Formats: sequence, structure tokens, C-alpha cells
Amino acid sequence: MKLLKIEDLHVYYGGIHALKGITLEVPENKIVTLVGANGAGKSTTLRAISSLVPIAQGKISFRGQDITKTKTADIVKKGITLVPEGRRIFANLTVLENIQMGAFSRNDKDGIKQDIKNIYEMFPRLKEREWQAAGTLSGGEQQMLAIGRALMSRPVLLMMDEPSLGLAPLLVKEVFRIIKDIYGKGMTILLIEQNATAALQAADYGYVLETGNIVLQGPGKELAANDEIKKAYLGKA
Amino acid sequence: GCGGAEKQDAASDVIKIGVYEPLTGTNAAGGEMTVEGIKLANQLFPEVNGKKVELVVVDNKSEKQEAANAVERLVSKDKVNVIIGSYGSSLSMAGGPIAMDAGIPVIGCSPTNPAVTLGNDYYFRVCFIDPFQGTVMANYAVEKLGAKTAAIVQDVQQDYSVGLNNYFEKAFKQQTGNENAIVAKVNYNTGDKDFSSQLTTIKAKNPDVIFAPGNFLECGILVEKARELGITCPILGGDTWEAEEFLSRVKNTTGVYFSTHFDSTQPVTEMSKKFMDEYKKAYPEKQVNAFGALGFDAYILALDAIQKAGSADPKAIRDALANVKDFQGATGIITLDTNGDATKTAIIKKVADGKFAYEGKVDPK
Amino acid sequence: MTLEVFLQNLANGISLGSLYALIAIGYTMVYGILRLINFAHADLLMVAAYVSFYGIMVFALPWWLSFLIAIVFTALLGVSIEKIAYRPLRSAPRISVLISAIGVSFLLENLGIVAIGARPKSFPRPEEMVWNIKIGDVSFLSLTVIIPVVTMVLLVAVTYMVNKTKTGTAMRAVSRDFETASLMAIDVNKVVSTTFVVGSSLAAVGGIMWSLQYPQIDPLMGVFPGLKCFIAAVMGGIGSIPGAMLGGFILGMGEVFLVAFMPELSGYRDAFAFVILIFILLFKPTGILGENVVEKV
Amino acid sequence: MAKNQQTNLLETDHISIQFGGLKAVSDLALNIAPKKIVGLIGPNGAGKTTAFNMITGVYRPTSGKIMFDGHDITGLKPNQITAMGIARTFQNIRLFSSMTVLENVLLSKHVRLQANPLEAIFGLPRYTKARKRHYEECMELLEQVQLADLAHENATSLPYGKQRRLEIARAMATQPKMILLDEPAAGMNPQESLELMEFIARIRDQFGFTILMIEHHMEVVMGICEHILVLDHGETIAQGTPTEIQNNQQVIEAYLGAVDEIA
Amino acid sequence: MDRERMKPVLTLGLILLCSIALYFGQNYLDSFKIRVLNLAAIFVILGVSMNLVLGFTGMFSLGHAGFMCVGAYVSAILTMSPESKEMIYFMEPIISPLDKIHWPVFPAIIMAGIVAAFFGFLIGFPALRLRDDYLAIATLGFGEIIRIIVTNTITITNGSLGLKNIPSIKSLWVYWGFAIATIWILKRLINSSWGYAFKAIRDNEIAAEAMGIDIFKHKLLSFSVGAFFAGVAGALMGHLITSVDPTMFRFLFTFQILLIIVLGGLGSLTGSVIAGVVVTIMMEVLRFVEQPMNFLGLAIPGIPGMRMVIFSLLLLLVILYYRQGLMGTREFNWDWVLDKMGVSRSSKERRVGADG
Ligand SMILES: Nc1ncnc2c1ncn2[C@@H]1O[C@H](COP(=O)(O)OP(=O)(O)OP(=O)(O)O)[C@@H](O)[C@H]1O
Ligand SMILES: Nc1ncnc2c1ncn2[C@@H]1O[C@H](COP(=O)(O)OP(=O)(O)OP(=O)(O)O)[C@@H](O)[C@H]1O
Ligand SMILES: [Mg+2]
Ligand SMILES: [Mg+2]
Repeated sequence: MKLLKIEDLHVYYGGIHALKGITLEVPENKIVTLVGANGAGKSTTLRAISSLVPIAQGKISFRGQDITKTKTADIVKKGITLVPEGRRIFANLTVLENIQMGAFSRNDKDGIKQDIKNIYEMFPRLKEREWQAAGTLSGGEQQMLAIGRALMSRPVLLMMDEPSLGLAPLLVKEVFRIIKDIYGKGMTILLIEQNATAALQAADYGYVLETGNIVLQGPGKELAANDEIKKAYLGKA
Repeated sequence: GCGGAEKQDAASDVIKIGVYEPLTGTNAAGGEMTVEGIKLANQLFPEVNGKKVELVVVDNKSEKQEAANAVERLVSKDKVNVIIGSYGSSLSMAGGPIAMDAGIPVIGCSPTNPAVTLGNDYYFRVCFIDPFQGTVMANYAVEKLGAKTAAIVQDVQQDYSVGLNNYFEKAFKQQTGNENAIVAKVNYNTGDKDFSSQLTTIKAKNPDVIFAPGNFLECGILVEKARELGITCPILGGDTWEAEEFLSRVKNTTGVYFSTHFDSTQPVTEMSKKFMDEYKKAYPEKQVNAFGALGFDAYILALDAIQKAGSADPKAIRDALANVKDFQGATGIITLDTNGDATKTAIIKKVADGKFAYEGKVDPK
Repeated sequence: MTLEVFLQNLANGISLGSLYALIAIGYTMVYGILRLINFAHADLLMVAAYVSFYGIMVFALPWWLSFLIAIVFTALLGVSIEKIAYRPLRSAPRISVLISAIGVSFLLENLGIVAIGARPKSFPRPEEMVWNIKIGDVSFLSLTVIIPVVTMVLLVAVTYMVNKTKTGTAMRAVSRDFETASLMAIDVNKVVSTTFVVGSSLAAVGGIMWSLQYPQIDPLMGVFPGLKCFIAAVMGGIGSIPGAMLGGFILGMGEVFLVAFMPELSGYRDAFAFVILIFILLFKPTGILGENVVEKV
Repeated sequence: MAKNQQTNLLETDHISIQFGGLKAVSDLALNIAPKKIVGLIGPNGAGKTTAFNMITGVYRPTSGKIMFDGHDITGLKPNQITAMGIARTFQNIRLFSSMTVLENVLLSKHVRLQANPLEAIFGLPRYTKARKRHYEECMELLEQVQLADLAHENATSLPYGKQRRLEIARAMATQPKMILLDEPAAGMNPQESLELMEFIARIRDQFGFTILMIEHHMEVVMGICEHILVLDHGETIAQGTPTEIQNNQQVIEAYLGAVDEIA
Repeated sequence: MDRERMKPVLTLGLILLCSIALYFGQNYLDSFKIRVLNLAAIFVILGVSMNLVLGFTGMFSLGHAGFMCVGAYVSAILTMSPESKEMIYFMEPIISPLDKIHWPVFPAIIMAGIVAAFFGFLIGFPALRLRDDYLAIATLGFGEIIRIIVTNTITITNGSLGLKNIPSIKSLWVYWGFAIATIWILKRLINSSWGYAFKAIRDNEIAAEAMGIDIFKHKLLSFSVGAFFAGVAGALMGHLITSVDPTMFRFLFTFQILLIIVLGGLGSLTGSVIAGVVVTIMMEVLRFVEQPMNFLGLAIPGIPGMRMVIFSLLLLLVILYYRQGLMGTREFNWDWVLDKMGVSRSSKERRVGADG
């Protein structure tokens, strides 16, 4: 069954027609990736799913339920969590408080405690910085925090907007390992990556966006081998 | 501009009296009381020389530039024959020069700063001025209350308070023959509500009397607070104290004296009685107050001048006003001096049994 | 200065300081969440005072009931103001919201003048609450004790709520970033409304206490405490609840003792409030307990 | 002055900085000869941006000294340092949002303007001439960086890659001797990174800038840097040529990870 | 004709048109209308100068009323005749040499600006280290401190008694002359390299500093220039009303100016000019709602305060539904006018002006 289904999605920013009829599907327990040049509309798609931008036209359904008009907070409660572009950590809360915020909708104290421990295991650096104001973390540390925070809501569908942005190579690998790891635990992932090679390698399925339209789609490995894509995004002629 | 001719026509059977008072902003309460008095007078005496009198009331928002606009509007747009206003000397000073330039006489109700009428032949007023009032209270303190020392509390933002204190201080020192008779002088600002530290300072100096002229709003709290702090000496003030808001605060205290313009129990004139009665009829839920009375007087004085002048010509009204002598107003017998200021008897009142009570009077020299 | 005079001044200072603190806490709450100087806060004091006044004087209700009604009414009004005048501007530049707040403030004040007139009214003091206490030569009103107690209780309650409850954590998250907060499953509108309920109730309590202490009420009565308490909140570090408390006390005590030690400077009292404020800001640009907002380059 | 000080454009003499208990950078000794492209790499939070901030005057080092072009610039304000010839870009783009592309660049000329506001108001020749010259220089610069056709677009409406390039152009317009680039390729796809790399090499050759850059994209760093310095936990753990660094075991462990398919 | 060459001609034409309007205004309007227009000119000066500080440089400063106060007193004391001073300072005489000074009006107004700018400089020195709300409350505080000092220094300012008999100026030419000069100077400044530096500081302080702009110096410059014109406006206000006192310059006055610039559009001089005129005139026009009215045979008594209620409602409506203000950050410019009139552009201009 398709976990998430988007049909003919249109989004405008004032006069800018950012999404011009996107139709895509995310099957359960798969990794799906969106690739495309800067400004193609990748982030906008994820923001529309989270209901952070007004949807002009189209329909989004999750587990067969229409969520086009659902409020952001309720969408999160239904199990869709977004790791936003640019990290957006709460700068003046401590690292720990940030992580706890992720579990806002949950009430199981012990489960939360255990999850925090897991997160610290995943990112030992965060444990070291537990009491530091998150705003003073380095770029990479903030990204770890953002991912960790999102995991705290135990999402069914985790959407990540460029999670490897600004990370050191070792950590980029780490992030991809984590993505696979999370995926292994039965989560579904919708991923945006500039590092298209890695993303397409990791993904089950990929969509290519160009100025608000989907121009190409197919299994990840297939797309990675596509010559046109290689030329446009992968820096390989 | 155009349309003037039409207005002139209308003016022939109507006499317009402009009123500019603060109806909003910080001085709104004073303005409101004054306008009540003016409106009452207008109801009682709606006609003069066989013509209907029309009031044009404009708000000056307690702001100088608005006061100036208001007067300009009254003289050049509404083409009034005479103007009444304004509570607050500084607002009057903003309006004064404009009326003078336009040759329209103005009658002030309660602006007591001497500068209002100085150098302005078109500005008159029905109240006495600060030098007189301050001196009256100093004499009273020394002669009747036997005070040898005094403390002064002043609102530095109020020209009224500063001016009155200045004359009180001079007269008090002169009367007692003691340069150091003022043992404490403390200040506050309009709008303050906490006077505890000022009063604590005064309490430590133990003066024979305290002189504290200012807005009834601040002073009511001040007097009440003084008694709470255990200060028992007499506290003296000026005409602004005659307001129910003040009384409600100090009802249960004694030793509160102030100078004012009239007294209901000792009506100086027939008009006083009439005013009292009508006021109670018109505003049954309100206490008679000095501002209402002064507003009332300003109006009937204007009517008197129009009648004497026999015309609605502003110049003629001005000349009539300049010659006012022994006019029987609600607040007493008014004679306007060369500056246009009223010389009249000051009444001293005190608080007793939860009311203002007559204490004595001081005639002008 | 004799001991009595000193003690008297101390009593005066505590009474004024805790009143400032009480109102400042409300300012700081709203500011802490919305980064908005809620100018209308000052006028909520006035609304609460008038509702209490009419409750007691016109409808002859017992004073405690009137006060309760006033608090509920003011809280509802505060929430409505947020809904109507602030919420639509959430994504607008801060200055627009500020202007909106000034607009609401002007509107409330002038509606007050139009509807009930500019003349002050005398606020009734229930005898059960207000009486005179005299210890030796030091005399003060019962309010001098009651107000600090009320302030402390509310301070503890509000601090607990913000730091220890879930709603409180949500408030702090919302204050940083609405959008991301909503991604944490936080209902931002509800959190903001809750903040206004609490903030406006604090304003109501402040307004009632203020009117008991200085029992003359008029439509512009909020302007003066509004400004003073805002100064106090900034002094302590706006957004910080203990800061507001601290600022209130510093300001109240400072004003009282300035006049006590230097009576000839009493005319400069308001200037003095600003002088301490500016002095503090120069050394701690975000107030005494204010957080240092670091922008990482 | 010792001779070797003249051969290096920038020298940091064992600078350190501490935030509370955290030593973000310790004993950093950077020596950069003119016209070189030097890379500064290291794990997240290693202190790279902090090192930039010390050099550009945003933070003052807790200890140590920074020499630039023979002058001690330790503790100078950012604008003074810019005036001396160091320009920078930011990890997160900081363009002037209300201004056009051209105005963003033109602004960098303000620091070189020799006139006072009165001359500007009354349009006196010293000002108008300088302004005209600056305008021409900026247009030319935009031409060079291929943004000329967008000169009158609003800067923040540009696509991401072009904003990055504009930020570099803006830094270039201050007429610096040295440019510090903080993760210029962040958020770019591999193709865009390649283009950026060529661009950086080109402006170095054309204008003779000295360049110090922080970057996590190894293909960029290894592709154009002549010298690389690696930080970890504020400490310098290695420096050398790209090949040396790529084969340094410590660097591989701390930063690069085992060689694999991603690069 | 080529557009670029048309513009100066058009500007000249506009100035001529303004002069004609002023000429007719001065000769044919009644004194009430002239007074309101003069007041509008003062609010225009206040609006554009505060907009420089707040809208263009992004400094949230609320000290404008304080600088007006300085300007008003400086010009008043310099221009009042010695006899007037002797009469007005009846509590305590004015200190020498101020008692003898008797300047003509024009240099006194300029001096008022200079002294106010100097105060701005002094205050800016400590205050401009602060930001946002902290700057706002500190500058508001300085404004109040100025006013309170003026209230308490009786031998210079006559304290709360205020000053009167300030030489009166009635001419539209003077007020609007100053207003137009102010607009022109500020427009030139804003379009200069310094203007861009101000905007850069507003947009992103950190980046501006990294581009070599001395933030503090530029903020101080903008702040002092703002204070200068506030001082000039204060002086004019004194000459318009012919009396001044400290209560005129309460911080609420600054809010009025703030309203004007926000209504007009932060960062638009044109907006401030339009809003300054509209708000001043509207406050007078709205007076009718406070007059007793006969509405369909129903006598409605005048309700004081109605005017302010309506004004606050209008303000709220504008800010809620039109938050950019009248002009946003746009300015009046000939290109726009010519486009509207259908005058075509040359191809080169079209490329340059494509953003518009
Ligand atoms: N808040 C906004 N206001 C106006 N336009 C916007 C806004 N956000 C995005 N856009 C525009 O919408 C289009 C799509 O943007 P989006 O952020 O979705 O792109 P993206 O594919 O995520 O690019 P990137 O790789 O840069 O993150 C772009 O043209 C962008 O300029
Ligand atoms: N103002 C500050 N206060 C406290 N700690 C800080 C501050 N600035 C930076 N730090 C800390 O110093 C360390 C170095 O940060 P820096 O930004 O220099 O890292 P970086 O090497 O640039 O990392 P990245 O590649 O992720 O951008 C980090 O641990 C960070 O948390
Ligand atoms: Mg994106
Ligand atoms: Mg960094």
C-alpha cells in the first residue's frame, strides 16, 4: 500500500508558481528521494506535505486519509515528521531541551528516556554538548541535533531536507548509515539530497524535479546510471 | 474662502461661542468638568440680545498644537464671536496669540498662570491667579494656623503647582520673617501615584504645615498617604482640590485646607445659589466643583459682555470685557484688572465630616 | 536618617517594588513568547480596574467575585486582542505588530473615554483587604504585605508553569520559531492563546492591586504603570521572569530611596528610572538576567 | 622584522580562543604565502569557522597574534580588517536582501570612498567621480563573474548557486588581497561544485587573490587547494599537500573516513 | 525626448508647480487651513527624519520627541526678545548671557538643528550599542530624560511654566520650504553611498561590517542627522504655536510620528510625506464626528474622543490589511509616472530598469 500519495500539487509563493502539478507516491518502508537543481521545488514539496505552505490545488493523502487541510501539528501526530532545510534548531534552548521538544506529542516517559539514550549513542557529540545552547553548536552538530530531534517523535514517515548539508565527509557517510539504519527499523523515508549520487544509490525510488515539475522518475540505481542526470547533477560527463 | 458669505448670513441671527477644552488626553477630566459648567449655563441662558447662542465645543486633546489648531479653527472656520478656554495654562498660551491676532476675545476659566494674559489684550479670565492664591494660603497658614515652618510638595510638570508654590514660599518667608521657614521641598511628576518616600522625608522634618497644590488626582492620594504615614499637621492646597475625586480620598481626614472660588453654603451672590441648584438638577450624580462653576461664569460673563456691547462684534465684546466691574458670578464678584485677570474674594475651605466646609474668606487688597 | 525613617522607606520600597514586579511579570511573559512589547498590557490593567469597580459599585457584588470576574474578563479580552490584532501579523515584521499593539492601546483608552468619560472614579477598598498597620513609628497599609505575597505566589506559579510543565516548554519553543515548533506537534495558536490568558490575568491582578494601592481609576491610568513596569521588565532582562521580579524591585526601591536620600532630586525621579535602566543596559545589553542572544557568524 | 614575515601574507602566531570551558581553537599557526589557495578542513565543530572569525575580527583571540601583510591585526574590528584587505563570505549566505545584485557589490566600495556625506548630498565632483568609477568597476566585476545580466535583480531572488557567487563577488569588490571562503560549495550539487571550483581558480589567477577556504566537499578541496590544514577539536592535526592529507591516517580517522564510493 | 533628459525638466516642473500651489495657498486659503498645512509640514519633517533612522537604518529609536524638545527650546530662547524673557521668567530670571541674546529666526532654527544633532551624537554614543527593543526603550528613556531636565532647569528653560511670545511664523513658504529642503537632503543622502550603507546595516549588520562598513560610525551619523531634523521640526513647532512647554514632548508624541511612518511605509520617504499630510489633515477633518449631529432627525450629542477611536480603528485596519503601509518601500519616481503615462523607454533603459 502507498503510505503517502500526492496528486497534482500546486503551490504558489505570491506570484511565483513554485510547484506546477506534482504527482508522486511513497510506498511503505521504502526510501524515496527527490533530486533536482537549486530552486526546483524540492523543499517546497516537503513543506507542502507538512502543511507549512498553503496548497493551492491538489491532494495529499497519508495511509489513504486526506491530509491536505490538516494542521501541521496534527500531521506530525499522524506520524509525518520533517527535518527542515537549514536545521532550524531552537537556538536558545539547550541541546537536551531540543531533543525533548521532538517528543512533545508523546507521553511515555520511559520510552522517551530510552530514545534519548539511543540518540546520544547515535551522535555521541550531542551527549558531550548536552547543556550547551544549541545556537552555538557548529553547523554539523546542529544537523545531528535536527535529525535526532525529529527521530524523537518516532515518525512513520521521516522527511529529510538535505540532511548532509555542511557535514564533514565522515559524517555524511554516517548520516547515510543512519538513514539506512532507520529504514531498517521499519521507517519510511522521503529524502532530498544535493549529493544526488549518494541519495540515488541509497534510494529505492527517485523523482527528478525541474522548475516545479517532475521530469523523470525511476528506481534509484537506474536514475543514477542515466546519462542525462549524470550530466546535469552528478558532475560527470 | 468661499462659503463665507453664507456663514456671515447665518451669524446674523446666531451668536457663536467657541469652547476649546481638553476632552481627551491627560487633562481630559478637568476639561470635562469645565464643559459641564459651560453647557449648563448655555441651557439656562440660551439667548442674548434676542439671538440664539450656539456653543461650538472642540477638543484640544491636551496637546498644544491641537489647542492652536482648535482656536484657529474656531476663529477662521466657525467664525465664533468669543471663545472660552482652556483648562491648563499651557494650552491657553497656545491658543491665546491666535485669538489675539484674529481679534477675538477669549475668557479663560481656570488657567491661573500669570503669563496667559500677559501681553495679550484679548485674553481674560474669571479665576484669580497664582500669586494671589499662593499668598492667600501663606497668610492663612501663618495667621490662622500659627505655622512657623512649612514643607512644600510640588508637581514639577505643572506650571500651576510650581507657580503657586513659588508665591507661597515668598509670602511665607516674609510673614514668618524666617529665611529658613521652608524646611523641606520635595517634587513629583504628573501621573505619579507613589508619594511615600517624599512624605517620609517630610515627616522626618516635622513641619507645622504642608503646602501641596496640584492636580486633585495626585493630591488626593498624596493627602491620604500622608495620613496613613502618620503625618498629622495641616495640609494646604489650591483651588484644584475642589473636586469630588479629591474629597472621596480625604473624606475621613481633618486638617485639609485649600483656597477656592466659591462655596455652596455661603453663596456670595444670587448666581451662586442658582448655579448650585441647577447643577444638582442637571447632574444629580455629581458633586458641584469649581471648574464647572468657572466654566459657568466664563459663559455668563461672555453673555454679559455681549449684552453690554450691544452687538456681537468681537472688538466690542473685548472692550466690554476690559471694563467688567463687580460682575455677579457664581464664583463670586468678579472685577477684571488691566491684565484681564479676575480680582475676587478667595474662599478657604476645609474638609470636615466627609464634606468640604466653609472656613473663611480672603478679600483682594 | 533614623532607623524609623529607614524602615518606613523600606516598607514603601517593598510595596512599590512588588507592585512593579507583579505587572512586569505579565509584560515579560508575553514578550518572552512573541517578542512583542504588548502596549495593550497597560490598558488591560485599566480594564480590570473598571470591571472590578462596576462589579462592586454598580452590581453590588462581593469584592472577591468582582475581582474574579475582572480577571476572567481581562483574560478573555487579552486572548481576543491577540486573535484579532496580533495573530494575522505573525509573519509580518515586528514593527507592524508593535504598531498594531499601539493601535489597540489607543483604541482601548479612547473607547474608555468615550464610554465612561475621562473623569476619574474612586476605587472601593474592601475593608477585609485594606487596613492600616502601625508598628512603632512605622505605619503602612496591609497592602504592603499583601502585594508582595501575591507577587511571590504568582511568580512561583508562573515560573513553575514555564519551566516545568509541558505547556511551558512548548511556550519556550514557540518563542524561538513558530514553524519548527509546529513541526514538533505543538499547536502554536493554542500555546500563544494560553500565554495571553496567563499574561492578561497577571495584568488583571496587577491592575486590581494597583487600584487598591492608588484608588483613583481613569481611562489613562494604565499608561504610567505600563511604562514603569516595562522599564522594570527590560532592566531585569525582558523575557526572563525572575528578571522582571528583580527589575521591579530595583526600580521600586531605587525610586523610593532616591527621593529619601536626595529629596531635592525628587523631580528627576522618572528620569532616574531611565538612568538606572540605561546604565544597566550599557553593562548588560540585554538586562540583568536577560539571555545573551548570540548570532553565530 | 624578520624576512620570512614578508613572504607570508597572513600569519597567525599560535592563536587560541576559548568559549567558557571550551577551547574552540588552540595554537593555530597558519602561514599563507601570497596568491596561494589554502584549504582549512576538519570535522564539524573543529573550529574552522571560529578561526575565520578570529582572523576577520568577529572574535578576539584569547591568546596569540595575527599578522597580515606585515601588520598586527589582532583585535581590530571587522571593518578595519576589511579595509586592510581581507574579505570573507559566510557559511550561511548573508546578502543584503533589500538590494539588487549591483547594489550589493557597489556597497563594498563604500569602504574605499574618499568623500564625506555633504559632498554626496550636494553632488560635489570628488564624490560623483568616485561613485561613477565604482559603478563602472562593479559592472565590470559582475561581467567577470557572469552576473552582469542579473545586475538589477533583487539579490535574494537569485538561485542559490548564484547567490554564493554573488557573495564572492561582493567580497572581491572590497579590493582585498585575501579572501576567506566559508563552505562556498555547501548546498551545491556535484555539477555546481565543479563550476564553482573553476571559478575560484580563475579569479585567483586573474586577480591574484590569496584564498583560504573551508570546505567539506573533498572533490573541491583536493581539486584546487595547494596546501591544506586539518583541524580537529581546535587542534591542528595535519597539514600538507592534498595527497599528503588524503593519505594521513589521523585525518582519515577523524575526518575523511575510509575511501569509498561517495567522493 | 530621451527619458533621462526629461527627468530634470520634470523635477523642475514639479518644483514650479509646488511653488504655484504654495503661492495660491498662501494667498487664498484661510488661516486655519494654512495652520493645518504648516503643521503637516512639520510632521512631514518629523516623519522623513525618523524614517531615516528607523526605516532606512533599521535602528528602533524612539527618542524623536526629546530632540524636538531641544530644538524647540533652543530656537525659542535664541529668538525671544529680552523684554519678553524678562516678563516670562518671573519665577527665576534667565541666566546670562541668554537673557540678552536676540537672534533672527532663520539662523536660530538651524542652530536648533545643530544643538539637537549634538544631543543625538552624545546620546547615540552609549545608546547605539544596544539593539532592537533595548535600543527603543533606551532612546525613549533619553528622550524623557531630556524633557525632565528641561522641566527642572528653571533658570534656562523656565521649567514647567514654559515659554511664550516666541516670534510667530505663519507663512506656508517657511514651513514647506524647510520640509522640501529636508526631503531633498534626505533623498540625496539615502541614494548616496551612505544611504546604501545604512540599508546594508539594516539588512544584515554582520555582513555590512564584514564589507568594511563601520557600523557604529554610520549608525551615529544616521541618528545625528535624524536628530538634526527633529530639532528643526521642534523649532518650527515653537514658531507655529509661539509657546512651548515640556509636556508637549512626551514620548506619546514619538508614537504619533511612528504611526505616520508606518502608515506611509517604513523605508519610503514618499510614504512618510503622504502619511504626514494625510494624518494631520485627517485629525482635523475627523473633528466633525465629535460635533453634535442631526442624523435623520435624530440629535446625536457630540462625543469627545470619537475622533481618536476612529483614528485608532483606521490605524488597526491599515496595519492588519495593508501592513506594508501606503507605499511599502517604494518611492515616487519619474519612471513610474512616465510608464503610467505611456512614455516608452529606450532599449538601454529598459534593461537597466527591468526590476522596477
Ligand atoms: N518563501 C518564499 N517566498 C518566495 N519564493 C520562494 C520562497 N521559498 C521558495 N521560493 C521559490 O520557490 C521555488 C522553489 O524553492 P524550493 O526551496 O522548494 O527549491 P529547492 O528545490 O528546495 O532548492 P534548494 O536546492 O535550493 O533547496 C524557488 O524558485 C524559490 O525561489
Ligand atoms: N559563540 C560561541 N559560544 C560558545 N561556543 C561556540 C561559539 N562559537 C563556536 N562555538 C563552539 O566552538 C566549536 C567550533 O565551532 P565552529 O563553528 O568553528 O566549527 P566549524 O569547524 O566551523 O564546524 P562546521 O564545519 O560544522 O561549520 C563548536 O563546538 C561550537 O559549538
Ligand atoms: Mg531546498
Ligand atoms: Mg563552520
